Amino acid sequence: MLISLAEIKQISWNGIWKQNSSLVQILGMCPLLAVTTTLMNGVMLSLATLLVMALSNFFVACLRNFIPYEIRIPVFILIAAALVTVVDLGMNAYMHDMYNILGIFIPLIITNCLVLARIEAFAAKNSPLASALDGAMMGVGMVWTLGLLGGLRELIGSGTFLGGIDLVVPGLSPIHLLPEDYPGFLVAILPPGAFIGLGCLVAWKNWIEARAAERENRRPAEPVMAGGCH
Amino acid sequence: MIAAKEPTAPGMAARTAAILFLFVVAFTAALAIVYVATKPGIDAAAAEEKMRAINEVLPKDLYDNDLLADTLKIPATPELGLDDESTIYRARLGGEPSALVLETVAPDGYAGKIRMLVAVRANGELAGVRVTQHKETPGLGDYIEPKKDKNKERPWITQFNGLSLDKVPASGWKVKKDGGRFDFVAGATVTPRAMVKAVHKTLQYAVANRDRLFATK
Amino acid sequence: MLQLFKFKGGVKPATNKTQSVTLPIAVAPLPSRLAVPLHQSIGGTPRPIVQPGDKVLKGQKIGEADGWISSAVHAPTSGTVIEVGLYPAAHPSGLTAPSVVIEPDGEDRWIERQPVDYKSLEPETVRELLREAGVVGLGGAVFPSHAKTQASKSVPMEELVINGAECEPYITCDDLLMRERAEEVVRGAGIFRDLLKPKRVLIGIEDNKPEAITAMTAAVKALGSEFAEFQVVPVPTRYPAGGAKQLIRVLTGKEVPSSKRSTDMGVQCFNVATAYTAWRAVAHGEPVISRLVTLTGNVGEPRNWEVLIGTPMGELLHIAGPKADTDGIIMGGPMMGFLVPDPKAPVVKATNCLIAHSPALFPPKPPEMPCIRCGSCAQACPHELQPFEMYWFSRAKNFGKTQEYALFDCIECGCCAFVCPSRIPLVQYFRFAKSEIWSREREKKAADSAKSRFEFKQLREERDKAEKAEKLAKAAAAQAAKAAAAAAGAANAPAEAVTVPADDAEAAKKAAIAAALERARAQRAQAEPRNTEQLTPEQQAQIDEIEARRAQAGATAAVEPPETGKNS
Amino acid sequence: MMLAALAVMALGAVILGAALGYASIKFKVEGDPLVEKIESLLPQTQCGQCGYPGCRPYAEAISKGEAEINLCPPGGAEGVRKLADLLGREAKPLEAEEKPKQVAVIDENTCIGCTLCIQACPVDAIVGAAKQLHTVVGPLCTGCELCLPPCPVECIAMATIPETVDNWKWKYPVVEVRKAA
Amino acid sequence: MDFSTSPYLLKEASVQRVMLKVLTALLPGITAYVWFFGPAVLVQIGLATATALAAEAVMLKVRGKPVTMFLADLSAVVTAWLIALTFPPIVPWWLTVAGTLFAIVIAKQLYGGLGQNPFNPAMIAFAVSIVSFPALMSQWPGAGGDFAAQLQVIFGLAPRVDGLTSATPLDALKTALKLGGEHANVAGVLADGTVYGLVAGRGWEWVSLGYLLGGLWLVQQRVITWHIPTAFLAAIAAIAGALWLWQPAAFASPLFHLLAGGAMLGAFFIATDPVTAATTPRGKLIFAAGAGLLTYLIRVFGGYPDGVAFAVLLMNICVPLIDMYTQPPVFGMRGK
Amino acid sequence: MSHYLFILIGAVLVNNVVLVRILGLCPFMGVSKKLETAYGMGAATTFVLTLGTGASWIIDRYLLVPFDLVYLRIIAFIVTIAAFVQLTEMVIQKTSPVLHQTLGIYLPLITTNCAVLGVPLLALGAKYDFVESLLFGAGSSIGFSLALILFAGIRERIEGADVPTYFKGTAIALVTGGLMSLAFMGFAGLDKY
Ligand SMILES: Cc1cc2nc3c(=O)[nH]c(=O)nc-3n(C[C@H](O)[C@H](O)[C@H](O)COP(=O)(O)O)c2cc1C
Ligand SMILES: Cc1cc2nc3c(=O)[nH]c(=O)nc-3n(C[C@H](O)[C@H](O)[C@H](O)COP(=O)(O)O)c2cc1C
Ligand SMILES: Cc1cc2nc3c(=O)[nH]c(=O)nc-3n(C[C@H](O)[C@H](O)[C@H](O)COP(=O)(O)O)c2cc1C
Ligand SMILES: Cc1cc2nc3c(=O)[nH]c(=O)nc-3n(C[C@H](O)[C@H](O)[C@H](O)CO)c2cc1C
Ligand code: SF4
Ligand code: SF4
Ligand code: SF4
Ligand code: SF4
Ligand code: FES
Repeated sequence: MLISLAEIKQISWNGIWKQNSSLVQILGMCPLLAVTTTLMNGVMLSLATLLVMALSNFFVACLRNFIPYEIRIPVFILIAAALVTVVDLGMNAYMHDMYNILGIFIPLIITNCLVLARIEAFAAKNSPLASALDGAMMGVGMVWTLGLLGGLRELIGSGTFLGGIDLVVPGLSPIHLLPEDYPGFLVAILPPGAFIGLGCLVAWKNWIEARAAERENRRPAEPVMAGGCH
Repeated sequence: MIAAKEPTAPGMAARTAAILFLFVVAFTAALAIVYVATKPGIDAAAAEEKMRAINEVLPKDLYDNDLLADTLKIPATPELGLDDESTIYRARLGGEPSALVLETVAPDGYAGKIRMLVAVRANGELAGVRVTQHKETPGLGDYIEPKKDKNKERPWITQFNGLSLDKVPASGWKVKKDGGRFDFVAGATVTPRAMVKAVHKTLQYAVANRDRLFATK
Repeated sequence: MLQLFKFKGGVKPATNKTQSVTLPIAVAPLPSRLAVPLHQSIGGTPRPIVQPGDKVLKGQKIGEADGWISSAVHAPTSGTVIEVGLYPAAHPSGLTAPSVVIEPDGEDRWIERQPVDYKSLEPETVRELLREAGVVGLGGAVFPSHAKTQASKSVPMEELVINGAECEPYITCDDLLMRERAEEVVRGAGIFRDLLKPKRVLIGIEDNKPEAITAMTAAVKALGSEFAEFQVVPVPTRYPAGGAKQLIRVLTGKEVPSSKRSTDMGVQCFNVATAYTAWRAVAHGEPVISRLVTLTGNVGEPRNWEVLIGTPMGELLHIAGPKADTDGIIMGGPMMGFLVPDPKAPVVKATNCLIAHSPALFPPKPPEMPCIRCGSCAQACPHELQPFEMYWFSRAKNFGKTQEYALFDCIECGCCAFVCPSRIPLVQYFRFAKSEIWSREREKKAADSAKSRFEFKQLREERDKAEKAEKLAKAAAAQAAKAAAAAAGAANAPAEAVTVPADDAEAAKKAAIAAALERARAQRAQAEPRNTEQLTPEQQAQIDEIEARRAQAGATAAVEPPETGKNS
Repeated sequence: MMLAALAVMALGAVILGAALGYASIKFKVEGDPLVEKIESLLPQTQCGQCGYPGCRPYAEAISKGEAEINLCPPGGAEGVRKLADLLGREAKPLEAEEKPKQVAVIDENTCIGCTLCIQACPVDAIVGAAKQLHTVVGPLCTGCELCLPPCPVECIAMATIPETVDNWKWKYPVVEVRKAA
Repeated sequence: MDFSTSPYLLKEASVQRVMLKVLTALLPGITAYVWFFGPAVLVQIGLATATALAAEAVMLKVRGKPVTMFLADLSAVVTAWLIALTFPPIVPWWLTVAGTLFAIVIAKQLYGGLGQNPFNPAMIAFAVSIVSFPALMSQWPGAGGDFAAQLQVIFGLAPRVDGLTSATPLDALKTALKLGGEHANVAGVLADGTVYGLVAGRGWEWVSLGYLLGGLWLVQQRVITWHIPTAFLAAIAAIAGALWLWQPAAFASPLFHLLAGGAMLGAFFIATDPVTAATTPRGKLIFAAGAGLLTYLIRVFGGYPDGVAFAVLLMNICVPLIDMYTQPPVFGMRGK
Repeated sequence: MSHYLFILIGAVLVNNVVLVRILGLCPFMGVSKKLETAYGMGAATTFVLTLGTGASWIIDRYLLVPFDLVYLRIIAFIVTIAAFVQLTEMVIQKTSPVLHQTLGIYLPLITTNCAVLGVPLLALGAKYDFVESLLFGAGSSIGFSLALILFAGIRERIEGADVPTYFKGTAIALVTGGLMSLAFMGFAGLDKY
C-alpha cells in the first residue's frame, strides 16, 4: 500500500511540471483564466482545488473496487461534488470575503476537468496514497501556475502585488511594485489578458523544455548517430 | 468488479440503483452533517458582512440596537430604483430613531445599474453612501469605490456626507459640469451624474417617508 | 459574325513573337544521333519492337502502342538502332526514360508510304490508322488523337474547335504552320470533322496573327463547299486563350467542367499541328516523325524549324546560334514550359518551342514573400480557382484541403504566379501538392492491396491449421484402427506381436509422425499454387517474365508453369 | 431536515441508478468504429515493428489507449501526425528512424528454394515453389523485411525503390524566404 | 543557374508597391486632418512608424528572418499610420508606443508576420488601448487646437486639461442623447455647428472626404476591389437610414454616420486589409456588410464611441468560415 | 418580449460564456482543432446545456428550495447532469448511430465542461424564471458553439501559418482566444438599451 520514493518523485514531477495541468494538459482552464486577476485569488482557488483533488483521488482509490463500471462516472462525480460542497461551505463560513470573490468558481471545481481526469486516469488505477499524492501534486502544479499567471496579470494590470492578501491574512497589505502613477494596463486583468498571458506561459514552458532537450542532446551526441544522415 | 454472468437489464438496474443509493445516502448524510456544522459560521459570516457594509455608511456612534434585527421589508420601490423587495435597517440610539440604511439603485450608470447603500440620519442629513455593486469601467468610472479612487484623502463618495435637502437646493444636486456642486472626473461624467441623481432621490424618499419607515409594527 | 464569349481571368504578358516569324520554316539538319523516347503520349508506354543492331527505315514503327489509349512511335530517319534503354528524358526531373537510340545512316530512306483515301474507310479503321501513325495532340497534352475522335453516344457533336490560338509568348510554330501549310491543316481538320460529324468547325486564332488568319481563311475558301461549315475566327489575344477549355468557352460559350469530357458537351478541340499531322498520316502515309519547333529566346537567329523527333535539344539549339550568356533551355513557352536539366534530352512530340534561357532575358526570381491574400491570383485564374487558398494549404501540406479547393482543376497555366505581388511560385506549390497526392494515392492503393493480401494469407493459414487438425485427428483415428487391426493380426502372427503393443502412447506418436509427414506433403503441395492464386495480369506477366528469364539462364529445367486462373 | 435531504437525494439516486443500469445493458454496443479509422491510417505493411502482430492489432491497441501513436516506422512522421489529428493527441516524434521505402530483392544465384521466405512474407509478395528459385514481386512487396531473417543463405537484400519519371515527385518550392535575403 | 519552374515571366508587382499605394492614398485624408486639427497627428504617425519598424525588426531578427527584406515591404508602416490615424492625436506618447508594440508583436509577428495574422493589427492596437485606457482613448482635441499645448500633453509635460479635449462628435452625440432622455433631439444637438460642423463634426467631415478620395483612387488602382467599401458603407447607410426614417429625433441621419468617426477610413483602408478580410467576392460583401452593421450597432447602442475597430475584429473572426462557405464555383461549375 | 431578446443577445454575444465569462474553456481549447469536431461538440453541448439548465431550475424550485436544501445544489445539479449526459449517450448510441457518429464522442466530455454547471448556477443567481432560464441556457450554449466554431475556423487557418516555434500549437491558440475575447468586448453594452 505504501509508495516508494521513486514513485513519489515521479508523481510529484509529473504534477508540478511534466504533466502540468495548465501548461501541458490544458485542463482546468476556466478557473485558471477566470480567477487569476490577482495572485491571491489564483493561489486560493488552487488550494481549494488541491484539497478537493487530493481527497477525491484518495476516496475514489479506496472505494474503486466497490463501484460498478456502469455508474462509475456518477459515483466519481458524487464523491467529488460532495467534497466540493464541503469546501464551499467551509469557505463560506470561515473565509467569507474570499468566498465572495471566487464566487461561482468554487462550485465549478467539480466541473474542472482536471478533477475527473485525475480520478479516471490515476485514482481509478492506483493505490489510495499514491492517488492522494497525485491529486495534491497536480494541485501544487496548479498553485504555482495560477499564482504566476495571477501575479503577472495583477502586476501589469494594476501595478500591485499580492492584492487581496488582507482578505486571507488580515493586517497585511498589498505591495505596490510599480510607481504610484502607473496607469494600469487594464486588458491584463480582463479575459483577453488571461488568454494571452497563459499563451505566453505555455510558450515559455516550450522554450524551457526545448532548451533542456537541446542540452540533453548535446551530451551524448557523438557515437550512436554517426551514420544517420537522415 | 464485473459480474461473471451476463446480467439481465432489470437485474442490473436494481443493482446499480442500490449501489448508487448507498453512495448517495452516505454522502448526503455526510454533507448534511457538514452543513449543520458550518451553518452557524456561515450565518455569522453573512451577518458580519452585512454589518461591515452598514458600518461603512453609518458611524458606530449612531446606533446601539441590533440593526440586523430591526429591519423593515419594503416592496419594489421605483423611487429607489428597486424592482425587487428590499430591506431597510433602522438605527436607533437609546430606542430613539437615529438613522435609516437603505438600499438603492442608480439605474443609468455607464454600464448598467449601480447598487449602493445610503444611510440617512433622522434629521435628514446623509450619514454616508457606499457602492455595493457596479459595472462601471475599471480605471474610469470606478472612482465611486473609495478603494479604487485615486484621491485617497477624500474619496469622491465622501462628498455626500453631511448633505441634506435643506443644505443643498434641488439645483445643486448635479455635477459641476452641469452647474451643480458635485465633483467629477473628466471623461467620466456619466457615472457621477447617475449617482448624484439616485442619492438625491433616495434622500427625498427617506425624508418623505421617515416616520412610516421608523414605525415599529 | 460569330458571337464571341469571354473567359474570366487571364493575363497579357509581352508576346515576344515577332522575332521568330521573320524567316520561313526550314528543315533542321540531321543530327548525329537520335534518341526516340517510347513514352511520348498520354497512356500506355509503347513496347519496343526493335533491338540494338537492327536497321530501321525512316517512318518504320519502333514502338507498338500498348492499349487503346496509347500511340505508336516511329524511327525518324533511316539508320541503325544502337541502344534500347534508358536515356535522358525531356522531363523536368532530369531522369532517364526508355528510349530507342538510332544512329542515322544519312540516307534518310523512307519506308514504303501508303496514302489512303480515308473517306472510303470505316471510321474505326481511320482511328486505328491514326494510332498506328502516332498522331497525338501536338498542342502540348500529347493525348492520343484517335481516342479523341469518338463522339459521345448521347450528345450530338455541335462544334469542332481547331486550336490555332497559340497564346503563349515566344512560340510561333503554329503561326508559321498556318501561314505556310494552311491547306493541309484544314484538310486534316476535315478528317476530324468526318470522324466526329460536328455541325460546324471553328478555327480559333488569336488576333495577333493576321497573316495566319488570312492564310487559313483563304485555304478554307479555296477548298470550297466541302468545307462550308468551316469558319476562321479571330479571338482576342489574352493568355491562356489557347487552353482548350478557354478557347471552347470563347468560341461556343460552353464551359467544360473538369468532371466532364468536352465531347459530353458536344464539342471537341484539336491543335492545328495535330490536324496537319493527321493529314500527312492519312493522305501521305507519313507517321509523326518530325514537328515544327520554334527556336527563340537568347539566340542570334530565332526561327521555326522542322525537326526530327529524337534530335538532342542542345544540338538543335546550336543551329539558332545561342548567345554567349545562354545558361539553359526552356522547353515550351515561358508560362508553362520547364528548364531542361540535360541538353542531351531529345525533342519529343510535345516540344513546340525551345527558348534559350539567359539571366538577362529571364531575370532570376525575386525572393518569395508571404502571401498577403490580395486576391490578384484569383482574379487572374482562368479556371476561377482560389490559388492563394490552395497555396496556403499546399504549403502547410494539408493536401485534403487543397483538394477541397479544387487543386486538380488547376491547369498550371501560371497566370496566378505571373501576377502575384509576393512573387510566390504558386504553380510549383500546386505541382508539388499534386504529385504528393498522387504518390499518396499510389501508396494507399498498395496498402489496401497489402492488407487484403495479408488478410487472405491469415485466412488461408487458419484454414490450413483447421485442416491440419482435422487430418491429424483422422490420422490418429486411422492409426488407432491400424493398431487394432495389428493387434487382431497378432493372434495370427505372434512373432510380430512383441513389436506392436496396443499402447495408446505409441499410437499417438505414430500419428504425430504421420501427421508431420502429411504436413510436409501438404506444404509441398501448396508451395506451388500457394500465393499465385489471385494474380493480376501484370503480376502474371512479371512472373512469366521471370520464368522466362530463368529458363533462358538455364537455371532450372522443366519447371512446372505455375497454375493460375488467368482471369480478366 | 436531514431526513428530507436524504429522502430527496435517495429518490434521485434510485431513479438514476436504475435508469443507468438498465440502459447499460439495454443499449450495450459492440465494436469500435475508431479501430477502423485508425487502421485506415496505418500503412498496412504488416511488419510488426510497432510491437504488435500486424497493423490491425496495433490499431486496436491504440484505440484502447494501450499504445502510443508513434510506434509505426513505416507510417513515418506523417503517419503519426495523421493519427494525432484523428485522436486529438499531440503528435510525438517517431520512436524509430524513418527509412526510405524499400523492396526486397532475392539474389537468384544464391537462392536454394527453401520456401522459408514465402512463409514469412505477410503479404504473399514472394513467388516460387519448393526447390525452385524464388522471386519478389516488386509492386506487392511492402518492404517489411520479415523475409530477411528466415533465409538460410542470406540471399535476400533490401533495395531502395529507384526514382523514375513515373514516380518522380515535384519538390517543395525551394525559394525560401530565409535564403533569399 | 536555378532550376526554378514556370512561369518564367513575372509581372511588375510587389508587396512594397501595394503598400506604397496605400500610404499614398492616405495622404489626402492626412492633409485634411492636419489642416483642421493641427500637426499633432504627424507626431503620432512618426512615433508609431518608428515603433512599428523597430518592433518588426527585433521580432524578425529573433525569429531568424531576413530583416531588411521584410521591413522594406512597408506593411508595418501601413499598420503604424492606421494606428496613428485611429488614436486620438493627443494620447500620451507611451500609449501610441504600447499600442503599436502590441499590434506588431502579438497581433502580427506571433502569427508569423506579414500575411498570416488573422486579426487586423492596427485595430487590435486600438481595441487593446480603448479597453485599457478608455479615458485617454476617448478624448480628442477640438478643431484648431493649440499645437504647442498638445505636444506637451503628448509627452506628459503638461497635465491634460479639460479645455484641450472633448469627445468626438459621434461620442458627444451619443452622450447627449443618453443623458437627455426623452427630451433629446438629434436635430437640436447637431445644430451646434461649432462641434458638429455641417453634417458630421467640424473638420471630421472633410477628413472623411479626404479618405474617400484616397480610397477611390485605390479602387481605380486595383489595390482594393469595390466590394468591401461599398458593402461597408451601404450597410451603415441602410441601418442608419432605416432608424432615422423611423425616429428622426433619436437617430442621426445616414450622412452623419457615413462621414463621422472612422467610417470612411474603415471602409477603404481598414476593412480592406487583404490579409484579414474575406477574399471571395461574395465573402467580401458579407464581411463588409457585417462590419458595417456592427459598426453602427456598437457606435450607437454599444459602450464604445466608435465601432469600426471592434466590428472589423469581430468580422475577422468570421473570415475563415465566410471564405470557406462562399467559395465561388470553379470554371464550368457555375449554376451547378 | 424584447427583454427575452436581450437575455438571448446577452448570453450569446455580450456575455459570451467562453470569451467573456470564461467558462467551458477545456472543450473550447480541446475540440477546436478541426471545424468538423467543433460542430459536433457545439451541437452536443447546446442540447445538454439547454435541457440541463431547465432541469436544474425545476430541481431547484421544486425539490431543493421547498425542503431548504439549497446547500445540495452543487451535488444535485451535477449528478443529474452527469446522469442525463450518460443516458443521452447510451440512447443515442443505440437508437441513432448517425447522430452518435456526430455527437457521441463529445457527450462524455460534456460533464466536465464548466459551463454545464456554471450556466444553471448563473441562471439561478440572476433569478430567472423557467422560460428565462431556458433562454439563458440556450443562449449560453449557442454562444459557446458560436465561439467554438469560429475559433476552430481560425485555428484551421493558422495551422498553416509560420508561427514562431515555441508558440506553435496551444500557445498561439490561446493568444487567438485572447484576441477573440478582445473583439467580443466590443459587444459591451449592447444588451441593455
Ligand atoms: C470604453 C469606455 C468606457 C467608459 N466608461 C465610463 C464610465 O464608466 N463612466 C463614465 O462616466 N464614463 C465612461 N466613459 C466615457 C463616456 O462615454 C463619456 O464620454 C463621458 O462620460 C463623457 O464625459 P465628459 O462629459 O466628461 O467628456 C467611457 C468611455 C469609453 C470609451
Ligand atoms: C483516361 C482518359 C480518357 C479520355 N478519353 C477521351 C475520349 O474518349 N475522347 C476525348 O475527346 N477525349 C478524351 N480524353 C481527353 C481529355 O478529356 C482531354 O480532352 C485531353 O486530355 C486534352 O487535354 P488538353 O485540353 O489539355 O489538351 C481522355 C482523357 C483521359 C485521361
Ligand atoms: C494554359 C494552356 C495553354 C494552351 N495553349 C495552347 C495553344 O496556344 N495552342 C494549342 O494548340 N494548344 C494549347 N493548349 C493545349 C490545349 O489545351 C489542348 O490540349 C489542345 O488544343 C488540344 O489539341 P491537341 O489534342 O490536338 O493537342 C494549351 C493548354 C493549356 C493548359
Ligand atoms: C488595402 C490595404 C489595407 C490595409 N489595412 C491595414 C489595416 O487596417 N491594419 C493594418 O494593421 N494593416 C493594414 N494593411 C497592411 C498589411 O496588410 C497588414 O499589416 C497585414 O495584416 C500584416 O500582415 C493594409 C494593407 C493594404 C494593402
Ligand atoms: S497574388 Fe500572391 S499574394 Fe496575392 S493572394 Fe495570390 S498568392 Fe497571395
Ligand atoms: S496555374 Fe492553376 S491556379 Fe494558377 S491561374 Fe492557372 S489554373 Fe489557376
Ligand atoms: S509497424 Fe506499422 S506497418 Fe508495421 S505492423 Fe505495425 S502498424 Fe503495421
Ligand atoms: S518480400 Fe520480404 S520485405 Fe517484401 S513484403 Fe514480403 S517479407 Fe516483406
Ligand atoms: S475547467 Fe472549465 S471546462 Fe475545464
